[in-house]
Amino acid sequence: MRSKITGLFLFQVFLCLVTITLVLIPLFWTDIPWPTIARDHMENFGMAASGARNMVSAIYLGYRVFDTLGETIVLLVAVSGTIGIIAHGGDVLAKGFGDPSRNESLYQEKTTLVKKQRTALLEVVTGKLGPVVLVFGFYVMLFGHLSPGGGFQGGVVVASGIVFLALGGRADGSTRLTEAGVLAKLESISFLLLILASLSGVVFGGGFFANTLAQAGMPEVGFIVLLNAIIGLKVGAGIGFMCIAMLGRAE
Amino acid sequence: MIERMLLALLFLIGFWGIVGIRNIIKKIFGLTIINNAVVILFILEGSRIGNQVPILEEGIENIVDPVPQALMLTAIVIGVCITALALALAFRLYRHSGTFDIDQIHRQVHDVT
Amino acid sequence: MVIVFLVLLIILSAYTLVTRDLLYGVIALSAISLLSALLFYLLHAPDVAITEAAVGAGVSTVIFVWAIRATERFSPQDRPEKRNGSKGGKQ
Amino acid sequence: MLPEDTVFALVVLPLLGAAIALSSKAFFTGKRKRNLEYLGAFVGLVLPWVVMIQLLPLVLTGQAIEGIIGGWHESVGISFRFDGLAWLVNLLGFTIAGAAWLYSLGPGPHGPHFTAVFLIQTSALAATAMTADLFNLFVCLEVMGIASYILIASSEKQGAFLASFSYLMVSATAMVFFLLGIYGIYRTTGALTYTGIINGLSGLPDHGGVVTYISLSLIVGAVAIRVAVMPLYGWLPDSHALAPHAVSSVLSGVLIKTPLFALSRVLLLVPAGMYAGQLMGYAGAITALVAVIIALSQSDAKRLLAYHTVSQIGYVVAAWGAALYVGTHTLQGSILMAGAFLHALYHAMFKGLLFLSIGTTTDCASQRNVYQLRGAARLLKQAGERIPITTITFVVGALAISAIPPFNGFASKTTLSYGLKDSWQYSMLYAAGIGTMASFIKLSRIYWSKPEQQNRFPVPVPNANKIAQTFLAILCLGTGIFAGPMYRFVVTLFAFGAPNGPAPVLYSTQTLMNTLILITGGTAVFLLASTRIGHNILKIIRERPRDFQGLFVAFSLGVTGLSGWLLFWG
Repeated sequence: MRSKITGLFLFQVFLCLVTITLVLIPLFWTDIPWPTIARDHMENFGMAASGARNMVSAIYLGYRVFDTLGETIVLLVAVSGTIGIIAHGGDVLAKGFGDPSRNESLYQEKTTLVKKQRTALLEVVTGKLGPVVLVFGFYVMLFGHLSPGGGFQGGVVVASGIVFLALGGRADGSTRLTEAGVLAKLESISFLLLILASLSGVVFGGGFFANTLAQAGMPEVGFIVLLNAIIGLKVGAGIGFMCIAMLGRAE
Repeated sequence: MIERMLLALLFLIGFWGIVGIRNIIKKIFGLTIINNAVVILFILEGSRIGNQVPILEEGIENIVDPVPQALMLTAIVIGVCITALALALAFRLYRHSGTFDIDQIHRQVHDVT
Repeated sequence: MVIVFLVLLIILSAYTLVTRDLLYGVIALSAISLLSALLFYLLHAPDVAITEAAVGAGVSTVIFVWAIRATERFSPQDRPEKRNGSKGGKQ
Repeated sequence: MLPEDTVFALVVLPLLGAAIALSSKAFFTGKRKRNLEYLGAFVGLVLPWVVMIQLLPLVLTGQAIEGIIGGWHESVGISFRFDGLAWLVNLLGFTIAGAAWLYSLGPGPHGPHFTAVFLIQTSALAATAMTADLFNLFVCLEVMGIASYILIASSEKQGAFLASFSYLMVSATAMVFFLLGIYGIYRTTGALTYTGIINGLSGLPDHGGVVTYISLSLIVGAVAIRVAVMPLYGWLPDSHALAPHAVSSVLSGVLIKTPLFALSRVLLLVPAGMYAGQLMGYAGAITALVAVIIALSQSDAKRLLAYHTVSQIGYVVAAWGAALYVGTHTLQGSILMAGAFLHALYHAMFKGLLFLSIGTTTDCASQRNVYQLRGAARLLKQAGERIPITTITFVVGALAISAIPPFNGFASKTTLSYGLKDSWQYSMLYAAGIGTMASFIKLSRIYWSKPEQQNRFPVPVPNANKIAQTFLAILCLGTGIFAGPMYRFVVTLFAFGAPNGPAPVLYSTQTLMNTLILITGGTAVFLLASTRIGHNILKIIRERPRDFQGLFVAFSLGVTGLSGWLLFWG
């Protein structure tokens, strides 16, 4: 039943690689100097326009925040789709998220895993490390406009903190934060908040994704901090949920 | 120049992983590698025009181009999302067919239909 | 300096694709992510470096390890006789 | 409210609906949950119509709303452009998405989660239609893609997982190539917005040379995967055939056309765009004929329809590419572009209708094989359908796709052939028309004669199915009868500044003669295909080898061929 490597297969691979090499070489070879238009603009006006010191943050959450919205949606869809697809049986999309019976089983499986593989060391280390990681995650999330980091990166750190809590907490006395239902609620609410934040500019006459807080007289950077916080919550909840679901299903 | 050629080689290795290996998990490895190669290409070339981190402080000028960095943040995240979904699909395919070999999976599916 | 990194990356990715043990492949893949994060840091892109380290070496490694534990660790093309579905983790 | 905000309402309202649907799942159960989910669908699929109507007077005067999202500086910000083209693509998207969602209330998939993913996909369609930024186009395509992978996989069949996986792999790889294309364009021009790119290119000697051509062909290649034009179509039949029926109709109707019209924004501006359009047009004409031959050979009813989608998108791409080549400012170009859009719109209607009707029928008979299922009309009657709505709607769809007057397919195909007359593409499309006729005679046989066995457990056809099908059938007939006004409407909206020439004549002796030839030719081909030899030939075509690697071979060859073509002509 084992499929052999046939001549046709090798020919196909060869054809692909040769043609793609033909296309890639001129593209990678080119020595055209890298354009400086955008860099010069950001260097001269970026900080005044956005209020953020970190220019990457200024672009990510200011100039090109619409892309970031799309990225967040990709993450949302991917997390829910992954959980839906790996959940056995039934309708992929109907079951999965927030459904009480489903969550129950995910949670049950998680606790069995924790019981089986827990060692005293794991319990102590992850349990004590969890809150620290969470705090660090919030720091990364909220100071993205000043230093490297931001909502997304902070969110991932928060997610790992949640996973630590789930691994380290006692099976019966775990925190509410590690329950799948809570995470699903958190994620959907922060998604709703993100959409509303993007719409807030419309209400105040500034336009889609306009900086509302600046119009209300607060510092311009406030909007970036706000978006960072919302995105961080959403990402943390989503990835944390996905990791917990996967850890629970591994054995 | 040498850096870019090495990146092209990295890209081709990843592409070979997608096309030339039948194990679907390794195909996903290949996808991750080509995505990574493109991200490195953007960052590497974008850093040619400056020598400072794009975080403005007093007296900082000649920063690197922040635009490719912001774009690549998005690209990295999207890449991971796609990877996660692909792995979930690979998991289901394995559960149905008991193999990671794309040709065998193909054959099984077409025998059924 | 960059060239050394790139050569390492190339070696690691070739290893990822040819190794028989998928778990080793995943570990090499997360090493690739960490190396690229380091490279991004050297190239004045700390934001991308943090993201790559958190997402590439963290989240995607977790997902890969999950997928391999839930299915089959060894690449089947090297073990022709193994053809029963009983290796598939949870029954 | 600024006019820009009304435009973005088209993107944000479906997203808001998706957020509401997701929250409904997380917070409520039972009846409350369902009501909130329906509220989300209402917000996402009905409210946009209010916005569309509000925007209509503006786009009818040929104006476009342009700007930068959030009012940032143009060198970094994302620009958008909402014009007649975007309005029309939105019309296409929201019509079919609404009907398909309604249909999904019947046979499924159900649940807030499905609604949320579905609405996100719709929103991505709206965003793709109006973006004027290369990287934003990338993000929109990814959102659209990831939603469709999940929707395809949601039918829980092994084949669907494989189809979704193949689609994911080939399209994700193509999107990495798209990123490489962005690298090339950004490096040469320093801009991501279309206007910035054009300005940058015009300042360069030789318009950027090899790098631009290669970048452009990588971008076009990645989009062509989504459009499923000939060498790159391999992922489509399985995924469209195995997805849930409501999803199939949206995938076939809307999802593969939106990227095409989004791409035309780039290609109309870039100097080398006309040659890229020319090659894609040629590929489209070949697609139309080859795919219809493969379709004729299929035994699975939904796969037959999926191959017809490839064939019909070939018509659209052929006209679209020819329009790009001659330039949309000429009379022929504007007729061709309008024809391409009209065919895309009408195809969305009748193919959506066909997928839904065939889905209802095959579910009722629990048999999808065209050679074995017989007497479906009677089976449907046994399942409690007093008025044979499903049969009638199928017939309407079949007549429309075979270009029989007065249905809408006749109008759009006549416009296309008027624009393409005296070229070799015309004969390809003509032959494809005969093949279409033959294969729908073949497909309609499932409704004829007596069923071989009684339907033991007749499942009643849900009302949602009937409503959705009737709605689309009325649209098919209505747009066919009012073909003249529709044509003028579309031409006005495109507003290419074209010389206001005469509209193509729909009902003349020549077009009616053509229809007659089509019917006779189709019947003849059908009879030939029913003979023993024909049957064997079709079997060979049906069981031709197909594999995963083929998708990538096609992509590499296609991209390389396109770059070579551009280098040769540019």
